[in-house]
Amino acid sequence: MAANAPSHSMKKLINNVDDLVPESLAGLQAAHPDLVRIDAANNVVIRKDAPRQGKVGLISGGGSGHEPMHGGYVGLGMLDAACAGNVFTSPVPDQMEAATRAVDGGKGVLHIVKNYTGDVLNFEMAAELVAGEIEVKSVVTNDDVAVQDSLYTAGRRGVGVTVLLEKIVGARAEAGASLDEVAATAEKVNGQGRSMGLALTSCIVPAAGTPTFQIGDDEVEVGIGIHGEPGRRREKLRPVDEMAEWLVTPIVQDLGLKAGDSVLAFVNGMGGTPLIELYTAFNSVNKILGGQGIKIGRSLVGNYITSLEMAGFSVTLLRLDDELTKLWDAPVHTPALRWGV
Amino acid sequence: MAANAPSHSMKKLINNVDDLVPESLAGLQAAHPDLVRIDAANNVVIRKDAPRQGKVGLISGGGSGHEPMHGGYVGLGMLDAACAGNVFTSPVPDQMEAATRAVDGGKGVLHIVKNYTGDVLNFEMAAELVAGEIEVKSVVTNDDVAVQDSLYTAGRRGVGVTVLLEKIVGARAEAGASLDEVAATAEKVNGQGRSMGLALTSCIVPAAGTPTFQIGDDEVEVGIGIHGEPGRRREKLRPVDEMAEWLVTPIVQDLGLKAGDSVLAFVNGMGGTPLIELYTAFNSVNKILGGQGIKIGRSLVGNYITSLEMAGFSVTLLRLDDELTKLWDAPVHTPALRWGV
Amino acid sequence: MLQGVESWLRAAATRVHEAAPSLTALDQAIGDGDHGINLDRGFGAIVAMLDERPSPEDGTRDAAATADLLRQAGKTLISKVGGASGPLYGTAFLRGAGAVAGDHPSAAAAFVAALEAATGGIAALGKSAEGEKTMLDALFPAARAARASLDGGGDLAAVTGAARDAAGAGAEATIPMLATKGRASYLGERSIGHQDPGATSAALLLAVVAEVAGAAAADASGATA
Amino acid sequence: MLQGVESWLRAAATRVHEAAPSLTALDQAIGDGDHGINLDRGFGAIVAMLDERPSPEDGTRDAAATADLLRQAGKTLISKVGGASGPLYGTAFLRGAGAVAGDHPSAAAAFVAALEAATGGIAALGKSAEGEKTMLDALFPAARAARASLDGGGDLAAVTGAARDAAGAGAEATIPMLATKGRASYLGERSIGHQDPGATSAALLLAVVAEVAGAAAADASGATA
Ligand SMILES: Nc1ncnc2c1ncn2[C@@H]1O[C@H](COP(=O)(O)OP(=O)(O)O)[C@@H](O)[C@H]1O
Ligand SMILES: Nc1ncnc2c1ncn2[C@@H]1O[C@H](COP(=O)(O)OP(=O)(O)O)[C@@H](O)[C@H]1O
Ligand SMILES: [Mg+2]
Ligand SMILES: [Mg+2]
Ligand SMILES: [Mg+2]
Ligand SMILES: [Mg+2]
Repeated sequence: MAANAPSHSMKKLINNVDDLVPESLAGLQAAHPDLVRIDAANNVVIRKDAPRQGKVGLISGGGSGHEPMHGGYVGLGMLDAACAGNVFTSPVPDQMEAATRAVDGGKGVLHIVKNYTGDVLNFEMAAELVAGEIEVKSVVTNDDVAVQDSLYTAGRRGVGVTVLLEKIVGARAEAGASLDEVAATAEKVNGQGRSMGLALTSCIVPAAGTPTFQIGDDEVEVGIGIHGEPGRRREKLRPVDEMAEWLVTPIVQDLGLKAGDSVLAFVNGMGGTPLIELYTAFNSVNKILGGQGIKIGRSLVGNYITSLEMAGFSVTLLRLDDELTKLWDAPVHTPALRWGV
Repeated sequence: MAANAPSHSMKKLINNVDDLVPESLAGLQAAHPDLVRIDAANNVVIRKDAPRQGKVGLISGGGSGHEPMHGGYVGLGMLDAACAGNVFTSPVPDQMEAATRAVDGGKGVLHIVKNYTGDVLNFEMAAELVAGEIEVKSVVTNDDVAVQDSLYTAGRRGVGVTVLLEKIVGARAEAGASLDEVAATAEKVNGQGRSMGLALTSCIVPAAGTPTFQIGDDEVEVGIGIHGEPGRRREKLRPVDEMAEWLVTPIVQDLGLKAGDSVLAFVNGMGGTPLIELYTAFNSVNKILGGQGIKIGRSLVGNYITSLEMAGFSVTLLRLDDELTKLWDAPVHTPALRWGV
Repeated sequence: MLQGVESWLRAAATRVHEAAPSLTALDQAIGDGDHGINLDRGFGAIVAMLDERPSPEDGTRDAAATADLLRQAGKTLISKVGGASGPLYGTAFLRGAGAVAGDHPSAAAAFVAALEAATGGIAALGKSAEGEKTMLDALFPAARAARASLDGGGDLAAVTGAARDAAGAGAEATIPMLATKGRASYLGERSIGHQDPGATSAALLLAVVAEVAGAAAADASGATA
Repeated sequence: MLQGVESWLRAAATRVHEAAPSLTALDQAIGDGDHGINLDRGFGAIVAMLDERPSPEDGTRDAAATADLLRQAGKTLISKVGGASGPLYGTAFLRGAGAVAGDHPSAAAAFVAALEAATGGIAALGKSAEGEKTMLDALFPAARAARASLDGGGDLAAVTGAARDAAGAGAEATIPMLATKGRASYLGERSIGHQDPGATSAALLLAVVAEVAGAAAADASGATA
């Protein structure tokens, strides 16, 4: 082992592995008692003032390890509840059932689901558990261009667009739209946004205790998801300008973006990459899009949908129009995103 | 080398090492064109609408690698300009001179300086460069309880309190206070806040290319600063509840906090530690303070003053009163902190 | 059958716990590194459920009691496992419960019916088929082999043994497969060369069935000897 | 003197560049790992300044021209280095410039005066003294040794040689010291056992002075031989 090779065993700010998720949620509540409460029996983060009568309830959820997603997005103008599964493991139907019941204000509930078999199945089962009692619709995000879309496979993963969708659809729900309208906006956002990511390092699932994959000092995994998994292919580490091209080009192609189009550009860190690098990556993305005449109408830079302490980044582009821009700009007040209030 | 030992050589999202700081600043500007502009000749981030006539100018600065500090704190209700040095190297007087001139609105300029020899000397020289032209006062933050204070040494380091001070003093300046008043509030915040931090890993200064220190898989450095340096002592990794005690206890003692006191509790990540862990650490801090009857009146959790990609966390406690609480709650709109607007 | 199923669940919990690290390691290679953890949590919860569960009321039919136990085990998996395997295995148990509730000429026949129903349930819920590099690649061959053994007059030990062998071979056969379902599908060509964790756990569960059934048979033959 | 100082600055730039990794490594141990990088940037900028700088006007006194060059070098360090060493070394050069501008009986005397002024300037700006594990622990002994050599009739080669030797010994003597100034002070007892990077770079700069002065002396003796 090289003299200064850092640790590869697990080094985390935790007590017992089994307590990580509930303790982290307790910390979220302690830090934001004005915004959220926790249903500790179900590991559900609930908007403080839920249920709000006359407002469509929005819930999401997924495995933990993606913080601030989803618990950090509960609050005014975004989610009404978020279900936290174990690390990288979809929550169970009981959790989504509890969340759905907690947020229903009589106008129905939208389930925002990322396209992973586990998430889809567990949300579906939850919807069955409240069928006939609460009207539920679902939107399944599947924005990851690294994976080819196909009817015959598990399809594309839901990644960065999920964050943007929760914000935008949250604004629509806050404004009093019906469940059908909210669901339609959700489908629109999912249809207009695409993402792709790469990893510089792996990460350690606490209960596993070892890195999910091994990677050389000069290698990157391109086309990763958000579960610490390896990507579609392995490449040599290159200057960030070039690596940003690897991510931006397939997205631009998939969305068919042209000169004059306006996008929300979202450069997301995978959890262990500091802002100095993320802004450098944003600079690369800005240069690439600028070179093609694509306008950055709105932007978001930071660690918003993560894979524990993985180093790396993803790029999400969302085609903007007036409606989406207005909904993006609308007030939001959650632990992780806040403006206009 | 163990089969799955991760890389220890440099793996960052950068182009050329020498371009990192300017490119990262360019990214900041591209992402926040409504908030900041960059003086690229001097690597200074300037509030878009500076200078504001009749408002005391606030500038800060320091080595890069602490993002979002300081460039991410430029904007309404916080800094008017931030000088970015090379990584972990204080900026030079020319930069602070340029910043001071750029933000002076006729009411004088406050220099917010962290207590490191380099920062103090370079800011002093800058103040001399504008002496007679612009009235300058300085506040030097020195809140790190890991270091014993003494007239005969370099003294305590300026760490987490700097972030809180920039926010609070920014609100005071925004409200039209005089330079003396703004400086007095700055001294008050520095006097009422203390911090301490620990590291799980080292970090790699880009121009050096290797980790600043070596550390075992089961070891932590306690009493670190924010420059990737080793701390006062090395300990074995322990549950976060216990490690939080190591940090909170000296702060509580140094501030003389008692049951009934109210504090702003700030749990800060060193750059590579994800939010799931930071909220878990906040939960520990909350339990410790709660056990002593100390009330958390306000809180902040996230990566706000960092050491590149270092894993670890620091705790800052600021004794609150009505004045500071009101200033903390006042509107702020910067790339990294935003509320009330 | 009730006793046999309870013994199986308890033995499976022990074996899943032992195998959890290796199942997780398989999932690290082509998934997200939690399959062993997930199943261990689920079967741990099943044991807790077994420990607390009142014995069936006197006079309950064995088939009904067995179905009820399997149903509770399935619900436990659904409530505790999460991920893809929670609903899939949970549904398998619920379907298995439905199948054993009916009239069967023998325990072996009930087992085959349950295995077939479970396998079909997973395929329906997962919208998946054989050859996609999932647990189904252990289960479909196992169900076919069990049916063939039963048709050939096999007793419970023979039938479960056939299922075990076919499931083991099926799990191994996933190695060269290209995944089209589950997380491994995201890897494209890179999924080739790794054994599917779900197929591996399915084979393990069937190995424990055979073990328990074999032990019961040995006991029985010992008793009659 | 002008020629000698320019040669020194160029040679120092080369040697600082070569030594940068080891200076940085020393700073990694008890500082923040940038000292070599900082000085390399600063001396690189000095060379660029030298390359662009017009020759002094005809008739400029050598002392005045030398002082001007040192002043520009000091300003360059202040504008380019940052950190603690930028203002400290920059101020040292400015003070040295002030000292050489005066009347001196010899180049050796001018050197000693400049070294003393530089050392005092650092101490004043840094609010530091000998024994605090800083560059002053190379510079103060060097200034004393140079003065003693000069008082004993030493020429430039002897005086700079004495400074070099004392600075080298002084830098080594920082190893067992407890730091009370600079970043190393934050480490408390853990600063003990490491050589101070600033003392090391100061010793290096003085070694280059001696080298250049020695070479000049050899040239001169070669020329008169
Ligand atoms: N659509 C599907 N049909 C059948 N089995 C599936 C399907 N998707 C995934 N699986 C099985 O689930 C296993 C993964 O389970 P697990 O790791 O617990 O869940 P997750 O993938 O959500 O982390 C895979 O190895 C595969 O055998
Ligand atoms: N107060 C001081 N007086 C004299 N020298 C000092 C003082 N503080 C620091 N130094 C010197 O500066 C050196 C560090 O320089 P450098 O690494 O470039 O700056 P920084 O510490 O800001 O990163 C130390 O090794 C020490 O010799
Ligand atoms: Mg999973
Ligand atoms: Mg430095
Ligand atoms: Mg898995
Ligand atoms: Mg240094």
